[in-house]
Amino acid sequence: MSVSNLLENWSKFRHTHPVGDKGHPDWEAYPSEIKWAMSIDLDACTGCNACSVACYAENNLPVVGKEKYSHGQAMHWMRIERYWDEDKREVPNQGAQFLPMLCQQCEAAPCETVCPVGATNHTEDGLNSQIYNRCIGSRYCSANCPYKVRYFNWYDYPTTENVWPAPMEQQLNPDLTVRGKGVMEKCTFCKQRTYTARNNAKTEGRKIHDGDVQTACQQACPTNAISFGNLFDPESRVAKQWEQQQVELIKEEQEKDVKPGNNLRGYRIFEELRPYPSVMYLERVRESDV
Amino acid sequence: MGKDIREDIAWAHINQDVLKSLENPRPLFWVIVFVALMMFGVGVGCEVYQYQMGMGVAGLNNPNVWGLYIATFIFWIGMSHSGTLLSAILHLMHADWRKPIYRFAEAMTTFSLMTAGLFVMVHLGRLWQFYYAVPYPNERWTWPNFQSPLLWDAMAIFTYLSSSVIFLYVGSIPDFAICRDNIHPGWRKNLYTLLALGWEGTDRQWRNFRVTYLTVACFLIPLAVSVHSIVASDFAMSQQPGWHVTSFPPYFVAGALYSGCAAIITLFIILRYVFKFEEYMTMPILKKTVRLTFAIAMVWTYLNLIEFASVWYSHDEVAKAVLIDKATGRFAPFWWAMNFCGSVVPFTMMVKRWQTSIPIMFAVSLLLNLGMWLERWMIVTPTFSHGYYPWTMDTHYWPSLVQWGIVFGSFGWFTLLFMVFCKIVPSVSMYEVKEMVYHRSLATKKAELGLEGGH
Amino acid sequence: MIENGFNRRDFLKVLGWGGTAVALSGCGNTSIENGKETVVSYVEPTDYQIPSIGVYYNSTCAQCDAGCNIEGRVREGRVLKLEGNPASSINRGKMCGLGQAGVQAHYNPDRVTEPLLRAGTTTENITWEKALATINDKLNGLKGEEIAFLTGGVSGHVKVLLKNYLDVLGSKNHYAYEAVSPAVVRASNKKAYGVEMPRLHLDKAKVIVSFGADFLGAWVSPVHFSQQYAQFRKGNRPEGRGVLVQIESKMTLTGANADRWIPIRPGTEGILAMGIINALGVGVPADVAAAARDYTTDRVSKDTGVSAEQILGLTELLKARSPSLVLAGSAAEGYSHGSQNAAAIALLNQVLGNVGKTMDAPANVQFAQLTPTTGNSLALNDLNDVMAMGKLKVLFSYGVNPVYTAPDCLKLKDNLNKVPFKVALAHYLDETAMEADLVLPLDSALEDWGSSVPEYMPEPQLSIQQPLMENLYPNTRGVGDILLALLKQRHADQYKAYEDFYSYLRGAFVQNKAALGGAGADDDAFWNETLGKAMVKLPGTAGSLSGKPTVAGLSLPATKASEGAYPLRLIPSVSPSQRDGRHANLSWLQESPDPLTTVVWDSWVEIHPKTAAKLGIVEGDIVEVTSLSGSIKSQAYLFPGIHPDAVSMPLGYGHEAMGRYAKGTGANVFKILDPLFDKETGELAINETNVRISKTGKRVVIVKEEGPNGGSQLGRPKIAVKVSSDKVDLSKEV
Amino acid sequence: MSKRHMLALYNNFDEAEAVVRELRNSEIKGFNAADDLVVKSPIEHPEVEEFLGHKPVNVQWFTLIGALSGGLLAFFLIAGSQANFYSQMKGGKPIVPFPPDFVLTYEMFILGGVYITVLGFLICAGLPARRSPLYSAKVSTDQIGLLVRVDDNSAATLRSIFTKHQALEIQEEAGK
Repeated sequence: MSVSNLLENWSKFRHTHPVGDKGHPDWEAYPSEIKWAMSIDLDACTGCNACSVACYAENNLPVVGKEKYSHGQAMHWMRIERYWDEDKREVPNQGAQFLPMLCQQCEAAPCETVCPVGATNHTEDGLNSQIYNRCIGSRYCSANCPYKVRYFNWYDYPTTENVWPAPMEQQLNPDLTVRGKGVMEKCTFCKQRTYTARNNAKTEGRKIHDGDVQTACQQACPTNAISFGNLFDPESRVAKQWEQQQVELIKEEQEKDVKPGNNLRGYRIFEELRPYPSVMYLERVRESDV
Repeated sequence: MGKDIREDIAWAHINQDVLKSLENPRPLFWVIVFVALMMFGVGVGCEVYQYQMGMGVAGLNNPNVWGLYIATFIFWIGMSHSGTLLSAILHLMHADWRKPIYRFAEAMTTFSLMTAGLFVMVHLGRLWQFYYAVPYPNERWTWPNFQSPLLWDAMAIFTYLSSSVIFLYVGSIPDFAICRDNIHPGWRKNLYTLLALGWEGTDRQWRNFRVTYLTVACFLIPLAVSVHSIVASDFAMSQQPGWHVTSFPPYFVAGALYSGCAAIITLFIILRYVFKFEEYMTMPILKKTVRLTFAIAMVWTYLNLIEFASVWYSHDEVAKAVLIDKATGRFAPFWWAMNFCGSVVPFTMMVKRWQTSIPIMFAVSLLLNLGMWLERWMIVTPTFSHGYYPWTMDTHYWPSLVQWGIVFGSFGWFTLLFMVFCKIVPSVSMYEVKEMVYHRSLATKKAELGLEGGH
Repeated sequence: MIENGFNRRDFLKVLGWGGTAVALSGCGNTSIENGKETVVSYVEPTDYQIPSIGVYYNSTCAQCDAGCNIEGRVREGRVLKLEGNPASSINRGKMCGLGQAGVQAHYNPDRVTEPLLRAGTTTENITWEKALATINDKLNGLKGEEIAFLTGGVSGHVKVLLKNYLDVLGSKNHYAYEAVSPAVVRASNKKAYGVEMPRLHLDKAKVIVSFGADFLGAWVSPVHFSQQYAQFRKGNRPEGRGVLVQIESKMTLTGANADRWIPIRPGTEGILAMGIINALGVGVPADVAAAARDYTTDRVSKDTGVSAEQILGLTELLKARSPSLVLAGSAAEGYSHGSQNAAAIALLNQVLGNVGKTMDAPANVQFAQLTPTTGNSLALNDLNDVMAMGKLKVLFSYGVNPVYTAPDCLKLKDNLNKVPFKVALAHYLDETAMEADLVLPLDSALEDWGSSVPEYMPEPQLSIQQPLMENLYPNTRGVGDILLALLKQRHADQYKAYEDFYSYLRGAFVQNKAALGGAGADDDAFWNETLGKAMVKLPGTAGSLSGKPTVAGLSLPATKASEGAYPLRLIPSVSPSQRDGRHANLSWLQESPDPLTTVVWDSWVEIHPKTAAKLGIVEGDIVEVTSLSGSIKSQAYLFPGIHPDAVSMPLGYGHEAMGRYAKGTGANVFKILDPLFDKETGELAINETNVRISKTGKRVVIVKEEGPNGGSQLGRPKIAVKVSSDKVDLSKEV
Repeated sequence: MSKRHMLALYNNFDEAEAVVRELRNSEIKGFNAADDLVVKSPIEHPEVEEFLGHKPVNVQWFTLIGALSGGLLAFFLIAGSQANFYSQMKGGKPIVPFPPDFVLTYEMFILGGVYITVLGFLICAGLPARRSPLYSAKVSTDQIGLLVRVDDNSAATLRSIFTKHQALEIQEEAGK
């Protein structure tokens, strides 16, 4: 404890996040010029699972095996959901719908407030962080996550048979940890990559450019369905997409959705619950003329 | 129909009767202790296994991150409330019939809180780091997250537990003095001497005692209400369908009082039988307790219906779906059983003849408790199995034997604590029974005088 | 605690100090003091081995025949992750799940690490000297026709060495076998367009009509096609958002992404193609029109089960939106009249005038000896016949697993045992290696040198595969090295200049540096630059597509009535991750849910809910799938995306060997395929087998990603949202 | 003048009351009913206070102080630690949020109140205490004890008063 620290932080009594996606009013004074965000084009997504496997490779995700999978204990941070049309059509003649679901890095995250030990917090670059060392495994965050994208280490996977049998452990990415039993984990927007990119930019004395950092899923995606970048950077693809789709970060209902007849397809899942998710989806398009 | 406590009972006789319960355990006592130890052993075994292997062995999974542990935790917390009800609220209301039974009810409060505390621990994925949740200045320069209802919970339970222990202890000091004065020399006498703190029943001691007891009782009432409201906040503060209900706090509090009263009836009957307390735990007291329980049952039923109604008439389709799922889905038998046990079974308490029927009330109280346990389970699990997100719903989930084992073990732990308590602390408050008898005889005398005087 | 599982100290051992701080920050016990191994710091780090900094090396993916160019992230001498090479014209920096799992093939715990010699029932580890000497002994005195090489598709310098070795042995027996290959389409393309693999321009088409070509999943070069597909779907390209129509009996990943998925009675794809030609009316050459005249919409509708309305609608669409692209894929070709189906579909494509617009010819590549020898399933039949006659004395196998992929009816295993000496060049002890007398352990694709020319490439290129790290095991060798060693046994003088395959490869590149774009460059500089890119452009001349629409030889059989005893058609499906089963031991792929059924770690039987209702089958029932040739059991999955007359099972499961993740996982569909072949090419007609389904009475809970709602969103708004194209303006999208 | 302690036991409150009233009204040298008389009883009996005259109870002040300091401590501890630990930023929430802090303040208010009240009780009631030499176990059973401290000279007077009211037993002990 220090008094100066206390007074300084007390003066930041009001939240610094979330802020409008148009940038903070006093941009210069704002501690972070970064708000990581994503957009996923469901029309381009083919459901091929490349992103999910890339995530396993990048983030040291354990392969739990059939039995644990059957108990619902899979650890895929990025899961591909496959939905069918629900209008009782006899054959699914418009194909299936795929939805890559990952942590939505909410700006007003339901998980953050409930953690008893503060193991999940908001970072200055707008991520929903998870401090593995701090986690005591109460699983309240997961209980309160409407998307159920938090994954708990039900077992000690590093010592579990056939998860990383030698020499498979050599594949593990040393840029991030291997989580032990009893901690919660989830998508980090490839924290290790964004962190490196920020450091590099800082070293070079410049701002982050669009394309400096790619998440593993984005990098793998064969159809470029995923774009990722800094929402505060008006030049970034992600910011342009959000702008074009008139999706604003700090809104539980977008203005365009109130007006009938908009011809835009950007939306966020469970926006109405007011978590301000950082992932925008673009609706899957189906040809009307067939 | 049994008789009420005789007003002319000799005070010395009270001492004798109650002190008898502290000594010379009957074989039945040892049988119960042994069974309780075995049960507790099962629980400990399961916990050790779970600690070693990870929470996965409990059968928990991604949507169902909380299981029986949290449900049973709420159950035990709830059970604790009746002790406060009897000793604090009825104390303030000068309901003297509480006096012979409040001591064990308070003990029940304390022990069920201790049991509930265990479940918090059992539930943690990293039990060995539980102290991260304790707010104390430390070398890590970190604090727990004060915004988390779980932390409020921990704080509330700590406050409640320590206050209850203090309340129980302070209230027992005069009785410890009685024990000290009557028990044969030996370690027990030394123990009671220590516990009695040199109590001699002087006017100064009594004077301060009265004020203290009253003050702590006053604190305990809002505390008890806040504890279960906070437990309700664990759910109501979250966003999950079926939990995000405004009426949850009163609903939880009513449920808590309800299950506690039912547990009091159960223990009342058991203690009455085991320690032959027929003279003190009389039928009129049972009758009053039963009536109180019935009233609370109706409050609970009302709040239960309110909960359904507010979900049903809200525009929250998901919450509605969860409710429908409760009534028709995989957990429907349990949900209906809960409603049956919680709202239908108590109607047996309306029959006057049954109000004092030991076997019937024993069965009913057990059913009520079962219903209350099911209620907690039905609050926790269906919401997880049927949350907001359709993709991750899980209707195959069933708690593993490890979970059941620990829940089972908790009853052993509770019984064990209670058995030890019965042999150390007089389970009937002797001095207050004396007070009760005294005041009643005074009242009778006054009434007689009044009658004689004639107006 | 489980012994010998993951050992943190092992993890640290290769790290050096640089990585420890990062690696130790995890949870649990982190003591490194209790080990006795030495942690060596990088006082003088090797070039490009900077502690804690990842370095990228380019190479080529060997997970499938698409040959994507990759870059491997290497840290502290370990390859950690594979990523696409952005400079590649094939995959442009992208990568599929199968390719990503290449690291798991490399670090696989079940790799063969020592040469193994089988004598009777015993197996012993031997040295390489002894292994090579044994081969030499066995080959001595044999005639060329007594020796055979069984491989998958090969290209590049391994192909050259292989050919040289066979030449030396005087053998012409190179059997290039692929259990799952577009061989029929190749043949029909050759006929229709003059080339086996025309270049496709999905991104230029306004409409794609695909008859079972799973170009997004497992067909030819899925990552490349996915990139094109992404362009094709862009609303802001001049052609507007493209429309994909997929016609097949079992929904593939591509079908799941179609605007219209049209289930068709199995085997009638050609009839539908002819029906569309007939319905087109105008612009169809007279002879074609005459041949198509019989295929009236009503008849076609009756035969194919596709409604007349749909046929006409599709015809209108094709008329209105040009250019289009019509593709024939494995679903259409896997019949005994598969070639006819493919021909009819190619005819439709030609009639629509797409040739030259959305389809053109590949360049003619200069170095023909490097171009791929593509595999097919006919090769195995031929080999099987030869083996059955007992003519073979020595058989080498490399990159294939015929004991697993051959249908039981071929009795391949029995015939294989008639070969006295079988050498398997293997990564795993798979089913074939288990039968071999000598097993030679191969380097993983990330340890080995090699070069390859992909069968399908937008621009002619020669890709280089280079080691991304040192050998994990000292006694594995690259296939090139083995061939070189074998050649040296015979012609030591000719190959003495090449110490190993690396020097051979380098020599080969440097010698031709002028042709490979390095004219005048210093040898080392050229070689280093080439290695840096891991690919070079091959000189080639523009090719052209020949042939005009012709109906010569086209005869589509009438549809067969379903047979009583075996009423259902079995369609083995090629899943994007399992393919023909060669990657079954990669746990990421086993745990990666099938995109459509979301099943993991097992195979399944897809049954249309209607059919299932008729048979009284519910999800999770263990059913027995019986064909004339055998039966297997698996769990039933009720799947709306399949024709009611068909059932489908994924290939690649049901290994009896190969490693911990593969063994015993699911059932092997190859086993029960009937010996039915395409009439023209002799390829195994993979979709031709008829089966019956019977319940076994057992029921399991299917292990799958999909929840109990079966992919329903329960009417929740805004989860996975679909919008009709007239409700949305795509032209302004970023 | 040396003092001595005397303990008289009575069967019921009425008799004890009569003795106390007589003692308070009588003028006995070296004996002040307000200071030298202690009533020991097996139960808490409000009338004892009436016939003993008013004696103040101060526990409530402890309660007040305890509760207030508990609440204040809680609020400032929580708010202070939150403000000091900036990294606990919660999206959409202030760094120091009042509603949750209120809940904890409330709990600590009660905790402080209860703890300090009990502390006050021990202090005010003089517990833990050595037992006085004149104590009869019968007090904790059913008899009322009157413990007096009196000059040796007046002991006889007192004894006679005790006996007059049918004391069951009288114990004496030489004073200090």
